[in-house]
Amino acid sequence: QEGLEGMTIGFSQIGSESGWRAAETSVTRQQAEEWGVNLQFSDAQQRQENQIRAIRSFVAQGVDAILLAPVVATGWEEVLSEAKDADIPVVLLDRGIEAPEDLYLTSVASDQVLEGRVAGEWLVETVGDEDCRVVELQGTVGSSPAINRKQGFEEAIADHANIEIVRSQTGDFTRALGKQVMEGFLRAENGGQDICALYAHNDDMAVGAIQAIREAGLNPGEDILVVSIDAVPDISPAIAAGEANATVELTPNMAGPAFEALAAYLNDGVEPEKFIITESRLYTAEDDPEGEAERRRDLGY
Amino acid sequence: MPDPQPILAASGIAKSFLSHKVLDDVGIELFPGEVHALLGENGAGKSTLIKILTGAYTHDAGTITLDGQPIHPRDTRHAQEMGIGTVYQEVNLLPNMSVADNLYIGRQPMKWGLVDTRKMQRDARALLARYDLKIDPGAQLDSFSVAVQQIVAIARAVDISGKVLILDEPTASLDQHEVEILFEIVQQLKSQGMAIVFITHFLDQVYEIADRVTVLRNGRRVGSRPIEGLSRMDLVTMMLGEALEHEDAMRIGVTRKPGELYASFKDYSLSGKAAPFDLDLHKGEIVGVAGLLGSGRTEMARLLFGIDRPDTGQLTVAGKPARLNEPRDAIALDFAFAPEDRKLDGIVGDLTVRENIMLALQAHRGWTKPMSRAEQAELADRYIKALDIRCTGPEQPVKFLSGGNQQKVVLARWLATNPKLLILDEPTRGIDVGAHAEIIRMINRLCDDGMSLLVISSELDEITAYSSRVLVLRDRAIAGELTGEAITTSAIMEMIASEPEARPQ
Amino acid sequence: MTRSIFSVVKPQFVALIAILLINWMLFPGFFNLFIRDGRVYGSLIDVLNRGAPVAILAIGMTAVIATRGVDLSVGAVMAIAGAVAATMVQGDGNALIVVLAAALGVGLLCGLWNGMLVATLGLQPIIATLILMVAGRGIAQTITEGFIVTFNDPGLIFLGSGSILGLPTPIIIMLTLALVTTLVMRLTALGLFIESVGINRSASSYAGLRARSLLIGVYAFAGFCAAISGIIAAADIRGADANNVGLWLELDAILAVVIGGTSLMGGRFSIPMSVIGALIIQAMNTGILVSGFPPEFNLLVKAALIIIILVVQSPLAGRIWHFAARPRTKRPEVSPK
Amino acid sequence: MNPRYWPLIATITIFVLAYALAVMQFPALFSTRVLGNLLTDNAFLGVAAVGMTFVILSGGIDLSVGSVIAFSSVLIAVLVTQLGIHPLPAFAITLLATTLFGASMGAMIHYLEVPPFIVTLAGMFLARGLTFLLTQDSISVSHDFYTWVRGFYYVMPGGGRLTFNGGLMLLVFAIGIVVCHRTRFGAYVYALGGNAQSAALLGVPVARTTIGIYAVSSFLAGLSGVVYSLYTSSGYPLAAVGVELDTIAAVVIGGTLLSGGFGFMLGSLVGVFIQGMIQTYIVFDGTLSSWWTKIVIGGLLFGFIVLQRIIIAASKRDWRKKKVEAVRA
Ligand SMILES: Nc1ncnc2c1ncn2[C@@H]1O[C@H](COP(=O)(O)OP(=O)(O)OP(=O)(O)O)[C@@H](O)[C@H]1O
Ligand SMILES: Nc1ncnc2c1ncn2[C@@H]1O[C@H](COP(=O)(O)OP(=O)(O)OP(=O)(O)O)[C@@H](O)[C@H]1O
Ligand SMILES: [Mg+2]
Ligand SMILES: [Mg+2]
Repeated sequence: QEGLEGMTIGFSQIGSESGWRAAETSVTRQQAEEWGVNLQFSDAQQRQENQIRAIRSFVAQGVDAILLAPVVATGWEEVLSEAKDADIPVVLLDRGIEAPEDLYLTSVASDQVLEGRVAGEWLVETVGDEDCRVVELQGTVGSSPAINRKQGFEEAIADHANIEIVRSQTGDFTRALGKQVMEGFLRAENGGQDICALYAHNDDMAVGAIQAIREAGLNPGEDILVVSIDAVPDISPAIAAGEANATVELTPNMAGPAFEALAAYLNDGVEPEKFIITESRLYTAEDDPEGEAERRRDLGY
Repeated sequence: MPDPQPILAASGIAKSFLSHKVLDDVGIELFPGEVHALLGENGAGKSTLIKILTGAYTHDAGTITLDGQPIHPRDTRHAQEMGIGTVYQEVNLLPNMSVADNLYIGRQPMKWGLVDTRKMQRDARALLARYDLKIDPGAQLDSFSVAVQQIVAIARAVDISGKVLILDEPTASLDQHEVEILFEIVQQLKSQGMAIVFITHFLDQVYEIADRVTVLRNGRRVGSRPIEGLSRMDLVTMMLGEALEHEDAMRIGVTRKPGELYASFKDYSLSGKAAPFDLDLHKGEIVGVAGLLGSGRTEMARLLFGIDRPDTGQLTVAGKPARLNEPRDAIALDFAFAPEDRKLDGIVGDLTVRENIMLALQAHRGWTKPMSRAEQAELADRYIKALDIRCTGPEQPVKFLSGGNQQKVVLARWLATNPKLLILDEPTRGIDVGAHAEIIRMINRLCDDGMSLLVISSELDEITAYSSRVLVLRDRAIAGELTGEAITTSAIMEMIASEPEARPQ
Repeated sequence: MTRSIFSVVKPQFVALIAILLINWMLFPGFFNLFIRDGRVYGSLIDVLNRGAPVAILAIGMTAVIATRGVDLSVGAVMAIAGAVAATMVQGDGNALIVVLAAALGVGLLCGLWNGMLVATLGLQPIIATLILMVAGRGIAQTITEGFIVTFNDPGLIFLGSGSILGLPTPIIIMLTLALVTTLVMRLTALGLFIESVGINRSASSYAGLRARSLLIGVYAFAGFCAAISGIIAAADIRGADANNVGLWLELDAILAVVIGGTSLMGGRFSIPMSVIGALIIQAMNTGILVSGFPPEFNLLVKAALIIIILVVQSPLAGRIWHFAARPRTKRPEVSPK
Repeated sequence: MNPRYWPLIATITIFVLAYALAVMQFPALFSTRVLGNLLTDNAFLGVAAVGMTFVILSGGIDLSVGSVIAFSSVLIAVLVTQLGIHPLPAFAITLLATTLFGASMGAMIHYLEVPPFIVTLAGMFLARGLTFLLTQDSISVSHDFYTWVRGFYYVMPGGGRLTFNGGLMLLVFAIGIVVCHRTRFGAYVYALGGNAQSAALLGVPVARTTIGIYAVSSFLAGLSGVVYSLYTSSGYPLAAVGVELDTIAAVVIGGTLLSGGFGFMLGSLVGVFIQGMIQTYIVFDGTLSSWWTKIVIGGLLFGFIVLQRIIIAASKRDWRKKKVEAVRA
C-alpha cells in the first residue's frame, strides 16, 4: 500500500479492556507498518479526558492525521475543531460521534444497532412461532454498545409476541461476570428450565455464560440457545461444539479502510464517504467456525 | 477569706463508663481568689471531674453552677466561652500545627475576614515571654519537648480563662524554674479574683500555692479543707484512706555498694544530640540523671536503648562487645526502657492492661512462642497487685485508665521482662504519693537484686533519695558527677546552674 | 448491665441475615438447596462461592488494615497471578504444583514489594500500593498480551469450579484459609503484634517488636491472598482475563473488612468477621441478580444497603436502641466522646 | 527555612526537573500550547483536588468525587437539554445538590461515627446510581452559553490558550490556598487532621467543620462537573470513573499526608501538573503499548514519590542539626 510512507499518524485508542479491543490495536499497528506509517499510539484507559488530551498533544506535535476510537459519542466538538483549525484530518474508528460532520474526514464503524438487530433476527427465525423466554447479558451500563445492541435486538423482536426478554442484567462485557450473572439467571428461572435463549452483548460474556449453563447441568446451544456479538476467536470452538449458536461479526480491521481513505485524501484530495460502515455478518455453525478462528488469528487476535 | 458566693460550683455529680461508676455524688466549690487543689490517688476521678466541669464529658447526674446560674456546658468550646480555661492532663494540643496556632485556635485575630497571622505570632511571642519562653511561634509544636508543649498549653488556658483556670497536673514534666514561673502567674491571677483548680501529686507544691484542698477517693469526695492547719500526714491519710508508712530509708543510695561492671558505653556521641560521653553502669547501682529541660537526658537514654544510633561509640555488656541497632537489640541484652512520653511511646491504647503488660516479654520471646493464657493472666494480676494499678480488670483497654495508672502499666511491662539494666525516664510522672513510695521501694529492691538502674527525673528529691551516683547533664553533655554523700539537692542545683552562659542558645 | 444487645449479637450477623431474608422475599427460591452429582447447588451456595474471592482478599486486607495500612493493589495482583498461572499451564504444560507455586510466589513478591515501599521507604500505604495497582495490570497484560489466555488443565479448573465434599472448591479454600489464618493469628502472638503495631507503632518498637518486618510480612500475606484469589478467578472462567479480573475488587475487599468491624485506623481485627463482611457484600450482589431489578438500579441498591448497615451498626443507633430498651435510666451513654 | 515547607519544595523541584528532562527528549513539549493544554485538560481534576486537599488534610478521604463529577455533568445536560433551563441556573441547581450531598455525607461521618472511607464509598455508588437514573445515554449539550464560554480564552504568546476552564482552576486554587491557610475554617481542618480529640478539647467545632469539609469537597466536585460539562459540552454517565484515585494521588504527590494534618494546597496543584505531565509525556512518546502505558505510569509515579522521599529525608537530617530549641532568657 502506498501513499502514506513516512507520515506520522496519531491513534487515540480507548483502552485495552477486551480481546477485541486488543485485536483492533494490533491490526492498526500491522496496517500502519504495511503503509509505512509512523503510528503515535495513545491508550486512554477508558477516559474521554485522556483522549481529548491525546488529540491536543497530537495537534501540538503536528501529526499528519489522527485516528480516534471514541469512548463516547458526545463531547468532541471543541477538540476536533482545534484539530480542524490545525488542518489535521481526523478519522473515527468503530463508532460514530454526535458532532458536525465537517469536523472529521470519515467514520469507519460498524452499525451497533444493526448488530443487535442481526442477532435478534437470527433468534426470530430460529424459534419461529414457539414461545421463547430470553435472558440478556448487557454490556457496561451507560456504554454505547450496550445501549445500541440492546436497542437493535429489541427492535428485531418487537413484532414477535412469542419472544420476550424476561431478565436483563449487566455482565460488564466480562467473562467472569457473564458467568456469575448467568448463574443468577439460572437460579431465578427454575434452574434454567424456563430459559429458551441467551443474548449476550459480547462473546466474552457468552463464553462465561456457557460455562455456567454447563455447570448447571444443561446443554448450552440446545437447552438454551446462545447468540452473541463480536465473533472473537474464543467463541469459535463453542460454535463448533454446538454450545453457542450464532455470533455477529465486528471486524477489528477498522484501520485498513481508514488508511485507504487517508491516503486518497492526503495525496489526491479525494473526499471519502462520510460513513464507511463495516459489515455485520452473522456466523453460525455452518460457517466453518474452526477455519474462521484460524483466519481470525491474522486479524491481530 | 473566700467570698461566700462560689464562682463555679458542682454538686451531686455522678458519672459511669459502661457499668463502671467513676464519680458518685461529688461536689466542689470554687471561690474567687483561691487556689483550690484537687487531690486523690491515681484513678480517683480527678480528671474525669474536670472533664465534666468543662463539657468534655456529659455527666449522668448532678448540677453545675457558674456565678450561681446553672450551666450545661455542651462542649469545651462552650466552657471556654464562659471563661473557663483548662489544661487537660495529657497534653492535648495539635502537634502538627504551629505554636501560635495552638495558642489561638478558635479565637485567632482577624483582619479583613482573614486570620492575621502576623499579629497572631506577635501576640504569641508576647504571651510566651511571660513564661520565659523564647521560641519561634511559627515553628511546629512537635518540634519542642513535652515540657515546652506543657507550657504552651498552660499559656493558652491562662489566656482564655476569665473566671476559672483549671490545671490538671501541669507541673508533671516541668522543672523547678518553670514551676516557679507558673506559680507567679497563678498568684497574679488569684489576686485578680480568679478561681484556680490545681491538680498535682506533689504535696510540696500543694502547700506552696493552694488555699484549700478537695480530696477524692474512689470517685467520692472525702472532704474539702483549708490548707492551713492541715498536716501533711492528715492530707495523705485523707487521700489514701490510711496512713502512709514513713519512708525511713530516705537516703538508701548512699550506703549501697556497687557490684561488678555490667554495661560500659565508651565515647558515645550523636551530633546535635549528645556530646561524646563515657558511661559505666554497675550491677546493683542506681545512677540518677539530672538536668534542666532540654539538657539532653532523654536523648542520652534513647542512645543507650538503641532508639537512635550513635555516630561514634562502643558498647561492652558483661565483658562482651555489643551493638545496638534498634530497641530489639537492647532488649536482647536484657535492657529495658520506660520512656518519658507514655502516650506516644509507652502505652498501646486499644490493647488491654494484660496485653500491654505482656507485650515486651512476648516480643522478647518471639511470636512463635506465645505465653499461655494462664501465664498472661498470672503476670497481669501480679503486676496489677504489685503496682496497685486501678482498673476494672486486666481486660480493660489501657486507654481508659487514668494517667498515673497508665504510667504504672508501662513500668509493669518492663519489670515483667526481668531486665538487667533498667532505664527509666521520668518514671514517677503523674503517680500518686502512695504509688510513688511503692515505686521507689521497688526500684531499691530491684537494685538489691543486682539490677542496674539509670533513672532520669526532674524531681531532685527523688534522685537524691535513691541514687548511688548522679550525672548532671547540661547542654547535651555530662557536666559533672556526684557520688555518695556529695549527692544533695543543692549540690545538683549548683552543678546545673554553673556556667549559665553555656546553656543552649 | 448497661451493655446493649449490639455488643452481644454482632450487628454483622444481623445485617447478613437481614439481607438474606430480603433476598428470600424478592425471590422465594432463595433458600432452596438441591444436590446433583454429589454437589450442593442453590443461591446460598452461590453467595459463598461467589463471595470467596473477595473474602480471600479481605483476609489479607484485614491484616494490612490492622496495621493502619491499606492495599489497593490486590486486584492487579489477582490479574498477575491469574496470568502467570494461565500462561504457564497452557504453554509448556508445567506440572500443576509448579504453576501454583509460581503464581503464589509472584503474588508474594508483589506483596513484598508493597511492604518494602511502606515499611522501608516509609511511603504512605495508599500511594505505595497505588503504584502496583496501576502498573500491575499492565504487567499482567504484558504476560497475556491483552488477550484472555484460556486453558483446559483439569487440575487448575478444579480450583475454580470443582467441588470437595459437595461444596465448590473456592468455598473450601476460603474457609480453610480463614481458619488457618485465624488460628495462626490467635494461637501465636502474631495477632497481638499486628494489632499493637497498628495502634502505636512507636510504642511497639520501643517494646521490642519488629515493626518493619511485621509490616512487610503483612503486605506479603495480602499479596499471597490476592494470588490465591486470582488463581480461583482464572480457574473459574478457565482463562486469565488480565484486563478485567479483580477490577475495583480492592474497594469491595476494604469494604468487607470495615463492615467486619476492623477500623481503618488500625488495631483490633477479626478475620472471621471480615469474611462475614465479604459475604454481606456478595449477598447484596446475588440478591440484585436474582431480584430482577434493571441493572441501572444496582448501584443505588448497593448504596442504600450500605447506608442502612452503617446506620444500624453505628454507636448512635446503639445509644438510641439502648435508650429505647431501658427508658428509665438517666442519660445513657455507651462511649464517651 | 521552615522544615514544613520541604515536601512542597521537593515536589516543585521534581516537577521542574522532570519537565526539563522531558523537554530535552521532546522539544515540542516546551511550548505555551502544551502548558495551556496542561491547564485546560486538568482543570476538572484540579478543581476536585482542591476539595480533596481539604478532606485529606482533615484526615479523611472522599471516594465520591468521580461519581459526583459524572452526576453533575449529566444533571446539567438533562436540565439544559431536556428541561430547557439556561446553563447558569442549571449550574446553580447542580452545585446546590452536590453541596447538600456532601454535607449529608459529612453529617453521617460525624454523627454516626462511620469512617469516611465507607460513607464516601456509599456516596460513590449512590451518585453514580442516580446518574444512571437520569440517563444511560450520553447527552450532547449545545447552547449559546457554552459556545460563548468556549470563545472566552486568552491566547498566550506561542499560540497556547489559557481557557476559561484553566483560569477557573487557577482561581479555585487561589481561593483554596487562602481558605486553607488564612481562615479559621482552614485552621480547623488542620486541627482535625492533627488530632481530632485534642481539637475537640481545644474548642474546635468538630461537627460543623466535618460537615463543612465534605460539603466543600462535594461542592468542588460539582464545580468540577461544571468544568467537565463545559470541557466536553456533554453529560456522560460513565465519565470520570476512577478520578477520585487520581485526585487523591495528586494531593498525596503534592506532599500532603494521607493521615491528615500536614500539607499545602499549592502542593496539590503541582501534583495535578505532575499527573498531567505523565500523561502528556506518554502521548508524546507514542510508542508504548496499552500495557506498557500502565507500567510506565506506575514507574513514573514510583520515581516521583521516591525522589520526594529522598529529598525530604535529606532535608530532615539537615534540619535535625539545627532543630528549633526552647531557649530560656
Ligand atoms: N473513657 C473512659 N472509659 C472508661 N473508664 C474511664 C474512662 N476515663 C476514665 N476512666 C476511669 O475512671 C477512673 C478515674 O479516672 P481519672 O482519669 O479521672 O483519674 P485521676 O484521678 O485523674 O487519676 P490520675 O491521678 O492517675 O490522673 C479510672 O478508674 C479510669 O479507669
Ligand atoms: N522522642 C523524641 N523524638 C524526637 N525528638 C525528641 C524526642 N524526645 C525529645 N526530643 C527532642 O530532644 C530535645 C531535647 O529533649 P528533652 O527536652 O526531652 O530533653 P531532656 O533533657 O530529656 O528534658 P526533659 O525530658 O526534662 O524535657 C528536644 O528538642 C526534643 O524535641
Ligand atoms: Mg488524671
Ligand atoms: Mg526527657
